[in-house]
Amino acid sequence: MLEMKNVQTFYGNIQALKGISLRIAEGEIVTLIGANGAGKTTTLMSVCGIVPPRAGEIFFEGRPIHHMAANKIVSLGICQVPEGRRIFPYLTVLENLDMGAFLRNDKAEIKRDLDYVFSLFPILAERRNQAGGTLSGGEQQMLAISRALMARPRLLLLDEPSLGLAPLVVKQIFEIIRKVNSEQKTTIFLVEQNANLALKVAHRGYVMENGQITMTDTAASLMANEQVRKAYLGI
Amino acid sequence: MSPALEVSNLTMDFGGLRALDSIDLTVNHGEIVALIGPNGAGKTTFFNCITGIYNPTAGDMRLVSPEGKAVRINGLKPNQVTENGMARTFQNIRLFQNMTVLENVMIGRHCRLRAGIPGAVFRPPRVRKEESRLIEDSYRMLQKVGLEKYVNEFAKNLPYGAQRRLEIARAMATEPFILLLDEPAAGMNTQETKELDELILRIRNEEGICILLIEHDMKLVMSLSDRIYVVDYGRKIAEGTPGQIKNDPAVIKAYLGEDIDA
Amino acid sequence: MFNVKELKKSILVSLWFMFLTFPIMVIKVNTIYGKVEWRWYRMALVGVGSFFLSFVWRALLRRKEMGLKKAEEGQEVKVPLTRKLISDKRFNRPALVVVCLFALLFPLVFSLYQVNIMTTALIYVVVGLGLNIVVGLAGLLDLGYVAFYAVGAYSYALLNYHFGLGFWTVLPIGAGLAMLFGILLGFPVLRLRGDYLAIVTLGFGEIIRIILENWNEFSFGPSGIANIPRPGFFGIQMNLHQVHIYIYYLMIGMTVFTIFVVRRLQDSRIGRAWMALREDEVACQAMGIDKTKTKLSAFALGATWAGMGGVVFAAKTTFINPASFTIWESIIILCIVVLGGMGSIVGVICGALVLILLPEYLRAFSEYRMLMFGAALIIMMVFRPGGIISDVRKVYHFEGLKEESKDL
Amino acid sequence: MDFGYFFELFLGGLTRGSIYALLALGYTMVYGIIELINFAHGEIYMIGAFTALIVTGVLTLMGWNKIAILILASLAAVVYSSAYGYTAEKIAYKPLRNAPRLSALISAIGVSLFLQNYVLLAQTSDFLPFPNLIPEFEFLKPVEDIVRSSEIVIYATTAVVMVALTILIKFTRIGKAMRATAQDQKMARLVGVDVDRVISITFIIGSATAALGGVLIASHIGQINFYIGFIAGIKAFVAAVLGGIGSMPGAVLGSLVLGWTESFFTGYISSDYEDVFAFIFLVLILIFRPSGILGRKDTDKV
Amino acid sequence: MVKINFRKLLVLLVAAAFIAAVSGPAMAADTIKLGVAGPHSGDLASYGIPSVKAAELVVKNINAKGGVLGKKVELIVEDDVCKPEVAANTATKLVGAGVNVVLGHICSGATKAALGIYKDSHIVVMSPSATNPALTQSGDYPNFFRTIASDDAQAKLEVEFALNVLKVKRIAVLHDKGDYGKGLAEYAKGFLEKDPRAKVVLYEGITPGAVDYSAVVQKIKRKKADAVIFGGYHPEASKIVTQMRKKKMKTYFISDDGVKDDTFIKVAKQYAEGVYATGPKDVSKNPLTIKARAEHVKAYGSDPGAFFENAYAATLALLNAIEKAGSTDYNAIVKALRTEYVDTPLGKIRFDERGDAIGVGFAMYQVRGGKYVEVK
Repeated sequence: MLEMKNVQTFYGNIQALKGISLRIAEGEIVTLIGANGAGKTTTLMSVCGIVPPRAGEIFFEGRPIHHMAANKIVSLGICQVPEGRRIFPYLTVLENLDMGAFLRNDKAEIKRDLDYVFSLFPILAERRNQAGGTLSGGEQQMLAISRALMARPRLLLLDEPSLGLAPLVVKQIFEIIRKVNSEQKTTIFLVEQNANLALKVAHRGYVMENGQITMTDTAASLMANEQVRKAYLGI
Repeated sequence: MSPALEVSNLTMDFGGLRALDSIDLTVNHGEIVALIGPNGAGKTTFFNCITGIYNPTAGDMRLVSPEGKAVRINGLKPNQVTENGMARTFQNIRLFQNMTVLENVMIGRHCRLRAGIPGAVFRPPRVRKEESRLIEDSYRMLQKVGLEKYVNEFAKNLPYGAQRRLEIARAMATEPFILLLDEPAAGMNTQETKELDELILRIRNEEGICILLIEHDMKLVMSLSDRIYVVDYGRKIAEGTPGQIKNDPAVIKAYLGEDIDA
Repeated sequence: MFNVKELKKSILVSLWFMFLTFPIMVIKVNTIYGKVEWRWYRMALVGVGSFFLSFVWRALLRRKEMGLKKAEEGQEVKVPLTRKLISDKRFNRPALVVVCLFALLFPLVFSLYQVNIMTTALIYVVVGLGLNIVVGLAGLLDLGYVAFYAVGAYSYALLNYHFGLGFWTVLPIGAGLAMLFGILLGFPVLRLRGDYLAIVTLGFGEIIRIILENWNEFSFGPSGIANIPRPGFFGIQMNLHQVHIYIYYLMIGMTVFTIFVVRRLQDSRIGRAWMALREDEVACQAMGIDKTKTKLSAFALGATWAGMGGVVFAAKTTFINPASFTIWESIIILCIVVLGGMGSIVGVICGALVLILLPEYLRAFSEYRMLMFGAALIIMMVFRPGGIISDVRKVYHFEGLKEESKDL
Repeated sequence: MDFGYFFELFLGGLTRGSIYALLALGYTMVYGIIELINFAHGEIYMIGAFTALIVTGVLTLMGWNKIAILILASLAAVVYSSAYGYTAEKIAYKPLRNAPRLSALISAIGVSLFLQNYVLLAQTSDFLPFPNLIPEFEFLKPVEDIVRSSEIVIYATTAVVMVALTILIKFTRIGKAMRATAQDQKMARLVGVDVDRVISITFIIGSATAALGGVLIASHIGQINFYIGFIAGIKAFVAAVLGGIGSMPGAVLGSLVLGWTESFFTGYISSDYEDVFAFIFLVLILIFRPSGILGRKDTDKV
Repeated sequence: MVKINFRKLLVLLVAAAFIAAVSGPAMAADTIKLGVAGPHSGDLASYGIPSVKAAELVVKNINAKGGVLGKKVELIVEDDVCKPEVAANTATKLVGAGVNVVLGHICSGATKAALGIYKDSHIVVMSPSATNPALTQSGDYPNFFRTIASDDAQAKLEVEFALNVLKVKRIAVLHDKGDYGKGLAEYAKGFLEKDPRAKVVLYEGITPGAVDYSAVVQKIKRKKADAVIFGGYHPEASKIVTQMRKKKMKTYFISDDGVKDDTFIKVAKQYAEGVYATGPKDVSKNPLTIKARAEHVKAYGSDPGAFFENAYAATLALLNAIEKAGSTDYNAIVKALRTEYVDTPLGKIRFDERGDAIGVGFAMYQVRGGKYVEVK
């Protein structure tokens, strides 16, 4: 479904991605783990066209998307839940969700999806008229995921969904991720600091170091891998 | 054990909303105390109240230095709180990004220096000495947190984990006797978290600084803390040693969930 | 590069501009005589001009991007000459000598007019360096800076008129009064941030000007104060030329003094606090820095230089009226700081020289002068958004323990 | 108290305020979306007025009727002002999107100077009489010496423009995109908003509002020259900040407050210091409400 | 790709401008150099540009006839934006360029700032518009002349007209806070206060450029003023008059020669009817005026602007003085200006000891039938 071939991306003077190649098949949950600053977020930003790669190619369902504008990429069905949630603080919960469906015109379907996310996160339904900025961190993360789901993405990119959240909320969020993947058949590309959690939920994983992919395998084998256990699982 | 920070009956209202509801909390000298609770429970508000960013609606807050000098910090400005010996870090890193690592630490020392405008212009020997000592002291502080190799880098170019540690170093440069850490492990991976654990312990043991931290990483909290406070909806729901907290049903229900490793 | 795509783009641009400028450039209506003048040749000019300019513009944009790209790809980046001159001792020592020699010999070589405009530029260097403290270092956007300049100028004019005080006596008094005003303004605006601060300072500048305009008993109103004596030099009588040269050297001295003081301030505990305040106010306070005191000190010190500049201004022009202290003046001084490169002393000096001398040298283009000045502002900002000298700030460098550990 | 006098001052202030509001709305829109103090906004208004004048002049000579001229002149002003606003954004602000904010401000000052001198050179430095395009309404005859038809039209236009813009921002797709872009540009792009287009449209709408202002004000005052934009721009900026910059109702309220302040101060005290008073009033309001009357309190999240 | 080195281009441009600025004028051949200074950009440009055009027309005519003293006259035009500090630079620039005489400056403030420099360089300056009384009355500027009468004379005329002809009792004195307008208003107020026949009921400055003056107009109405004496220029005057008339106020409106401008009538249209304004004695019948105005329309396609006749006259007077003096020597020119009469659009004039033109006085005009008509 998504294929990155030797992607190189730069931030100012710094080369953040030094030739990333990876594939994600339809229906999978694939996780990308690695240390801070390894280039995980940059990888997602490159896919979304926010920080377009300088070299290399990215294909989505066979179509090259590495030269596309961000809004075009979204319209193809790639949606991101960025790090730090980035809720529109002065829009209400409902308006935030509405923004998620910005590129869609099918009113009835939008309504259905709205009901669906409210069923996933009942708390959002309760707060539907509250400004996004007044939600707590956990609720914001739920809203961010819901907003992305409102675009009815075929590929959902999740960046550090557990960051700064209480253990209980983290658990809830990961359950939802699994649920969305199985119920909606949404392919998920998950970037996560907490390798333990990520590998538990994912089918496959990539390990990233210093802007390069150093390892890839099924989630189970990665969990079993001695190196991974030492460096990322802290065991 | 004598108290370093005593907070009693702290209440904070925002408009009609009660963010903190009569919280009592004490941190003793030599202790590491954790404050945990769900997102939006009021932990950061609590920090903002005791550091002078917000003025609490009610309650009493006192700082007691190791020498026994007690100061009521209600209504003090943030910089005055810092001068009285309490320093903090921030949940989302707030370094001076366009300044070097060394300069960041030097600024932390600001309130312990005396040079004024005439001193700056005429630069008498006293000021010269102060400045050169400042640079050396700052460097030593960086050595303590293991950042000396970055000394001349710009803060924004540091790796994430190092930025977190620089924040701690900067806070330490204000010569506090109590240090507040707001989610110091957020965004760190397991390795970095382990190093942070060691650093915090070292700060307590070697510098004799007591620590109050907010953190979601339960492994870190449980291994570090002497005592833990749990808040939910602005109210204290539990208080005790890690062992007690881990098994407190109210805490499990509101915050931890069943499986703590997750 | 002259391929079809580019050509098409340029044609489109040219058509767009022909459309854009059509009514204002082409038609001139005289409603009294009922005449319409159609000046079609102008449209042709615009078309041809914009056609070629669009190539140049795109080439320049590409160049700018390429510069960025080069830097990103880690290639050997050609360090701009300016930065090399400043940062490298091998370059900056000889360069400094050359600049000093030039500055010293200038009035002996060039005409009175050149000396005169150079003196004006130097006044703006001093004033710009003052504003640099407020805007560049402390990050407080001040759009009413000219008020302090006016305070300085009127202090000299009025103290001289009423009490016959001389230039040298008033220089510190004017600076002090301006400082006082800086503190007075500082108090109410401490809580404001960003553009709210900008608008309040703008208002303050206007208030001072309007008071000067209206309060005749105090300031002689819009007709101003004439016959302000030029600075004396041990009572020696000088002719016009000599006195201008004398003021020129005086300004050189004052500029050097300003640079010296501002540099020392910048490298001090106070200077660091200013910069930290600019970076992050909340973190700054958490580090024990008193926001109020730090902001006030920036305002007060910034104002001081404006006051001194104002005293010299009054002495040089020998006549002042409120028309010299409009908001445009504040804007120009702000342009000097931003265009030169915020926070950089050399930048501000360059900015002042460029912005004050440019309109004078553009006199060769007579009526197109201000049009070109406006265009120059845009072009300079678009292609050098960081200013002429960007990113040059003295940084504390650690070079090891127990030795003289500061570097330029 | 002389109520009639008070009422007339009130109306005078309302006129002033409505005029400021037409400019402040565009100011605040542009500011809201890219945080740029668009110093050239006043010049866009001036361009609108000049275009209208030229169109009116040509059509009058061709013998068109007044209403047709009014409509066509307004249309031309709107089209051309929008075109200038759009072009200025593309040339002078877009390349500076990632640059320090002050650089964009200086660039805007450059645009302002350029446009002023462009009109000065291409047209004239003199004041030109602007025809009164607004017909005298019959029903206003009895109160003619209190309120004039051009004033009524100004009030009405301001109200309509404000309502229309509010609806646009609140309920339309582009409005939502604008609000999203204003709050978080990167995130807006991530949900599929074409940010560049949204910014362009904002400039176009803001400029069009200014153009409407240009036609009405010029028609009300009866004269224009190349410099009218500058002072009007500053006043509109003050009004927008007073109301809380970035907020539409704030811009209108701020403008009205400023208009009334000036009017009453002049009426009851002295116009010598009307601006002094207006600015002191501004400072006072900002001291007690640091983000303007209706501005959002931008709390720094710690 | 065409390789364009931006920096080099810029350096080149600046260098070119620099060279042009430094050496341009110095290379000029043997000519009589006439400097023209005034605001040619910025908000006051409309008061400075007509003078440049007047000078251009006169010089064109004179050069066509062989110039002055057998030499061509060369114009050196410099902008001073009406700012004192720029005017000082402008003056040194003109002095450096070797001008023989200067037409300008326009604003009194700028003129004062520049005069010292001309004085030390022994250059005669003649302003078409600087009306500040101190310029000639203080005796500080022996090199200064003007073809316009000073503010006090004008104010006196306005006040006397109001008292003797209109016989009004309550007068509102307004001004635009400017150098010129406020100076005039101050004098008017002074004269009125000395006279028991009338009372100043309102003395106030309005803010120039404002969009609406209804508050001030209300105030005039409330104070029951019989007449308004306004010091300032026509843009503000037309706004005030229009609003007064639309409020059906019949109050007399008396103003100065900043308002005695055809633009005022064009802008205020029917509301201008009946407005009084002082202006230079009626010269519209003067053949030279008619000729000058026709030349302007022919050359520039529009009516001349403010101070055009004054500038035209000043240029003629200056060049005539050089011709009569037989040289460009300062003392000779000054002497010629004081002794030799010259025919100008303002009539036959020469200058008195202080530098004011003799024979240039003011008359009162009234707008009647869309035209300014002298009131006898």
